Amino acid sequence: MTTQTALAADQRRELFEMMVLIRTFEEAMLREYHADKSPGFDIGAGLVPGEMHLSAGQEPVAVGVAAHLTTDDAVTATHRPHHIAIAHGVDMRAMTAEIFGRETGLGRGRGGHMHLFDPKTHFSCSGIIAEGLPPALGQAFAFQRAATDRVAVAVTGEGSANQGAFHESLNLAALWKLPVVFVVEDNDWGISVPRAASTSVPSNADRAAAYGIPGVRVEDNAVESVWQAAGEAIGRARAGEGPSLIEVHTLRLWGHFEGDAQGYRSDLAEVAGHDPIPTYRDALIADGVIAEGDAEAIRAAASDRVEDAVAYAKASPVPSADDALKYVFAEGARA
Amino acid sequence: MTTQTALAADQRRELFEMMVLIRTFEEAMLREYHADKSPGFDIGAGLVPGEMHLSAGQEPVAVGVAAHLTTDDAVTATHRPHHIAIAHGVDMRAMTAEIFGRETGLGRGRGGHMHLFDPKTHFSCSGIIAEGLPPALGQAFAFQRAATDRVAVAVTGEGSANQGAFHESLNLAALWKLPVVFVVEDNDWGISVPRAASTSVPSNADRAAAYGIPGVRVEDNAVESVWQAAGEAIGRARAGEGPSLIEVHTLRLWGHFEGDAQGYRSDLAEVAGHDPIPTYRDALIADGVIAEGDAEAIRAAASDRVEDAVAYAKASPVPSADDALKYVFAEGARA
Amino acid sequence: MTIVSVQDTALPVEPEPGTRRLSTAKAIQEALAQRMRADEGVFVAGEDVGPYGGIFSSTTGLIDEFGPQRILDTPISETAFIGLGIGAAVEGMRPVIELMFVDFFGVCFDQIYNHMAKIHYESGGNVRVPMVLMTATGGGYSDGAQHSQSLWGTFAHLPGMKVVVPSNPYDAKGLMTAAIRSDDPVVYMFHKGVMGLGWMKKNPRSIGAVPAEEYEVPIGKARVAREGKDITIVTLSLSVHHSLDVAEKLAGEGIDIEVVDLRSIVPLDRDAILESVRKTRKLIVVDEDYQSFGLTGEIIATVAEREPGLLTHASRVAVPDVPIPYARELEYAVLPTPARIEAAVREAMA
Amino acid sequence: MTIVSVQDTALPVEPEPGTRRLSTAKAIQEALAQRMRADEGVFVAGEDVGPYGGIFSSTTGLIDEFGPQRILDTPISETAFIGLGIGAAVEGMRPVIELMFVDFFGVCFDQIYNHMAKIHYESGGNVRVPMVLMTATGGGYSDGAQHSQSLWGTFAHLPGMKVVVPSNPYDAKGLMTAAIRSDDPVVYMFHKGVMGLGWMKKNPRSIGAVPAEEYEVPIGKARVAREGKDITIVTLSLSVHHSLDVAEKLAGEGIDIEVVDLRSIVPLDRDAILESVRKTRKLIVVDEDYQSFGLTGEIIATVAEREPGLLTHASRVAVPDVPIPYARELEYAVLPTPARIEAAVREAMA
Ligand SMILES: Cc1ncc(C[n+]2csc(CCOP(=O)(O)OP(=O)(O)O)c2C)c(N)n1
Ligand SMILES: Cc1ncc(C[n+]2csc(CCOP(=O)(O)OP(=O)(O)O)c2C)c(N)n1
Ligand SMILES: [Mg+2]
Ligand SMILES: [Mg+2]
Repeated sequence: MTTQTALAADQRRELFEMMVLIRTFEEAMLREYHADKSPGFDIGAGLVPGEMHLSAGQEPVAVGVAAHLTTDDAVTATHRPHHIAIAHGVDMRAMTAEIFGRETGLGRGRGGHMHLFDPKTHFSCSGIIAEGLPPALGQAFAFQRAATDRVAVAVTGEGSANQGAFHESLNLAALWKLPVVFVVEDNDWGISVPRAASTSVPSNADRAAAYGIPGVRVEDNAVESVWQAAGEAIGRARAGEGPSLIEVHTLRLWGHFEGDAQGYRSDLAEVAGHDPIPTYRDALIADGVIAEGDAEAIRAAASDRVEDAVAYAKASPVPSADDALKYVFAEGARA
Repeated sequence: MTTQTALAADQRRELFEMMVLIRTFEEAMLREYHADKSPGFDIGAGLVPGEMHLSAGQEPVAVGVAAHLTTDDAVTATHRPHHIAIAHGVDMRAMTAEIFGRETGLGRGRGGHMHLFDPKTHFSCSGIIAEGLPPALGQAFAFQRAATDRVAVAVTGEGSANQGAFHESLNLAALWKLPVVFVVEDNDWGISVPRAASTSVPSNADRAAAYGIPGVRVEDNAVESVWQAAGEAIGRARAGEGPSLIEVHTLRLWGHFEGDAQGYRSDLAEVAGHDPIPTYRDALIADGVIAEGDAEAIRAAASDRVEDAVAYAKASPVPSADDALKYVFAEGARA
Repeated sequence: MTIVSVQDTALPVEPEPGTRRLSTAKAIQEALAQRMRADEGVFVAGEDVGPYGGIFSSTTGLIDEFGPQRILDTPISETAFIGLGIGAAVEGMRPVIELMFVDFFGVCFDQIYNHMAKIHYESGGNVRVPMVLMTATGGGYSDGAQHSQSLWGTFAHLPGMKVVVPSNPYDAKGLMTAAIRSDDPVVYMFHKGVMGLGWMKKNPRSIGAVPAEEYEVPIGKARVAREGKDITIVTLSLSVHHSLDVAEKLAGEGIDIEVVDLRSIVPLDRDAILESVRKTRKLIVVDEDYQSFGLTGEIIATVAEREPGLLTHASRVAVPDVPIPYARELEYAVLPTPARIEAAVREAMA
Repeated sequence: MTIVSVQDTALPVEPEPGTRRLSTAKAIQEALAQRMRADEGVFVAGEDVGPYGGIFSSTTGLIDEFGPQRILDTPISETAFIGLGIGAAVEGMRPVIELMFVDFFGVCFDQIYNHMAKIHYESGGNVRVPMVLMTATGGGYSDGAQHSQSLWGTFAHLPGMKVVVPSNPYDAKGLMTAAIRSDDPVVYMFHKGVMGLGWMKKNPRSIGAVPAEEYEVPIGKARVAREGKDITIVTLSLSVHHSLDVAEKLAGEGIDIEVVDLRSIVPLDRDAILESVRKTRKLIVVDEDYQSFGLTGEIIATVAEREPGLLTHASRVAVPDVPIPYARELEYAVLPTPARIEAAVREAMA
């Protein structure tokens, strides 16, 4: 594969490490989320209440794209944001604390898992599908006006690509040659609705033609393929050549959100067999990039980092009810 | 031209007559609108107050499309609706009375020129750009569910094709194979913004590919070319083959709305020379379809109809202020 | 199919205790199913209303009986599919369109407030839009600022749509039946916390007696959920239950609270509010929507303008103009909890 | 560039008569130009803000000085370009985004109310969104139900955005300067009828004295536009002028009307309202927005809840929950015209 030759061994190892870190994080969230909601699952109960959209299976997208970014670049993610946030370098402690609703969290507990805002890495996400795209245009606009080569990456799901904001954003970005890369995570499902029931074309990459921008589809959910495609698109954006669209055919390994029984899901039996992490591990071992034992060490290191973040979150203070009205406005108060 | 052979002489004459009727109507509206707003143009003054978007130059679109429709088919038009309404067979008296804000109008004077609703011909329009498309889907859906071959036509301007509703509507129509034909009137301008500053591709027909539906662009603003393209698209829709997109490169002969000085308009000098009506008249004369004198007779007949409608409107009662709250709801009253 | 048609002027008789009990979600499903059986023109469209059965179970099982031609999963294109409802309604169908969370109205509100709500008026009454827009509201389970809002004040402020907000299974079924049969667009807002879902904390009253036959609860009529003489609480949706709970509790202390469940906010049953306040002269409005420029102000102002000297006390328990916070401690500080309601009552009675 | 910085607590001193007079539109243009000169981060984007100069002349001439890189004509994609403003603001720029008519908010409200307004809170104060969303409101020239609305109640109801509504050139300039300099998102709503446009009927006060230098009018402070002792009219925007006209007229009959111009509705200057009503004990709220569930109710309720016995009269002159009709006779029947205001005053004084 050409992608394999383009990447040095240490780069490949880093990609793998990051994928493992993300998966380890999501597994910890899975555990923590369900730890105190039974008997009788109650979505509002426990240390991590509310909806929880985990990203297991979609690590190749986050990791393959973010490998080309620095924290000076902006990223807007979706309701399913953890993998992207981690890959982009959002502080794991502050992020975990936010998911636990703590005062030390990214949003001091006001935001929650769908509302992670990190000005340090120019990262944000939104619970309204496709509505993270327009703000990315503005970040790209600011970068362009400042004559930098910084870029913005806007992520969306394949189901969300049928929202009006997608169309408007791609058109405006193309027209103003904004340094944005649009990344569509096609995990085949929008909650319970399969892609074929939401999207009139087989590939969103075909929709790039509607804006005169490059569009590619990565079919294999392999981090190196994503890396390759993202490298080209981000390179174009940095060079002032305008936006691109990348769709990755990825995999939703778990439910849409936690508690989703997935009774609607025809492909459930095959899902586990397509997990991209063992596949990549095996390839790296076969290529001699890592040894058998390395994978476990990588996993252990990831676990240490994740558990540190979880412990930090749990030890952090909960926000005071007295402060509930703080931060509506930056200045002045409500009358 | 193949289009010429496809049409019989009397059909061609009818197309011409309809174009003349529309132009005559718009000229009358122009006259009436400005008749009592001077000295010192006041948009709210006179018998026809408010915004006024006239369609002179765009007759080929309306006429070429509507020639394939019956009043059982639905049409949703835009803020610039007169040409489409007339071509589709909306009663001219009731329409004119609405424009004059009279109790005999289509909407009893409640709607006005951007809000013409005619259940008899399943015609409607909206002042919010591109937002007429979604309701057309629903009309098409109802026709489809009733197992008829009725179709819905949804019209929009080229500027408006960059609105989210455009994308969502085309995708949904394609997905559900709804009998809709989307018609984009590309008159080069969205108010003062030229197409190149609003649209990232040269032709909206290219955007059909984003939905897997046929897309054609008619470049010459000729009624017979539109007729040809619309015939195919409407035929497909009637046959259950789903939606199509047609863009017509047409011409805005006058301002965006009345009162628009068009200072921004680079192409102003050439505009009058591209008027499609004299061109078509000359072609029909050259082909022996009409004689020199016929054109004047056609114009005179049109004028009679239009002036009858204007007289009817002016003679109609204005709504009573006491009835201002009537028609908010079909049943019950406000509390 | 016989329909118990309740006249506009008479409140429906509540069923005897001991009759069949359903959750609010099941009551809604039943209303939909019965209307769909009775009227071929009724269909349901929205995100995940098919095999999934609606994220908050408003459509569970319907696809099994009615199939994918009448229970339609849509793309995530709210503007398109709400507009589709409008067009279908204009052509005489009776669409029920689900907007999954009311919080998503911002992506599609033009279809709702400028089209669904205005076409009838703009057409001088010539075009009717008999559709139901059903949507989930409310918080209390840490779903954050974009998934926990009530927002009914925003819908009610804009003319041309009726707005109903049931608090219990009986009203939920009857209002849904009335909404579908109405010739006007009706926004049907169900609070997730009254649906009786297995996976969310719920008030016991979210499961209750529901007649098996079709019946209507009239749109625009409030209900006195509890009679009392000392103070009036005007409220709606989940807050009805919190208010009743507080009323039960304080009854022991000799504070006799009247609780008025609005059920509809457009039309608003202003007479029912006045009637109650004439008795008590003290008014608390409890509302899970944002406090300012919304429902709470409207209710108090209605009394103040109709009978200026009447009120000896007016106050509100609502979300104090802040986005709904994620952390439980913060969220419960801004929601109209029983504790806040109780405190407001004590203050009023002090 | 010196800025006359007005303290939050002090009302700005109005300029001497005889000074330079501008239309409200020119006052806005001047505020924009001065801020753009002072701050490289300020830019304007919207439909037809470039060579056309804004449909209601909010940006006339700016492109000549600042060029198309800072005065940007956009596609008709409100969601995209308002979102662009948000993202640019997050990165430290100071965007002024024009939504041509407020009536179009339905196609882009998610960006406005769920993003622009909530990001600061959701981020726990870590991300600021210092942008201005400027938009035209109001009717009175037969533009129909989708182009004549005021809708400020809807924006004010939803937390996280400040909402300012100037009635005259002086306030228009000072509030625009304050809005751009604010670290919070500000919705700046100008009524077409106060812009002083050559092609629309206007109140004479839409042209007035405006200082040449930059200055701020504080956001959140109402202004007593006319002192009076018999009755308080609380109002805003174009209705301020109608109210003043009625006040002048009725002064001859010995009815002394106090007119309070809110200028901002978020934050709302509740103290100023109370102060006036304490004097008069009679309150009329005049508002061009829809009547129910909006501004008028909020104002009356504020008084009723703070001082329940105070009001001897409360009423409202607003659009009576009906889409704005096209025909002049109908539109003027539902707008808060001087005739309706006068009738309300006479009724209150009867
Ligand atoms: C405007 C809007 N509509 C609906 C939703 C509810 N919703 C949340 S996630 C989701 C599915 C998104 O599917 P996709 O874009 O494929 O992303 P995935 O969940 O598969 O990652 C839906 C419908 C929403 N959040 N916002
Ligand atoms: C959502 C929305 N945004 C903006 C407008 C204001 N507006 C009315 S017509 C128009 C230009 C439309 O251009 P185009 O679609 O090309 O149609 P044309 O006027 O050329 O026929 C604009 C911006 C509107 N009515 N609705
Ligand atoms: Mg998906
Ligand atoms: Mg155009």
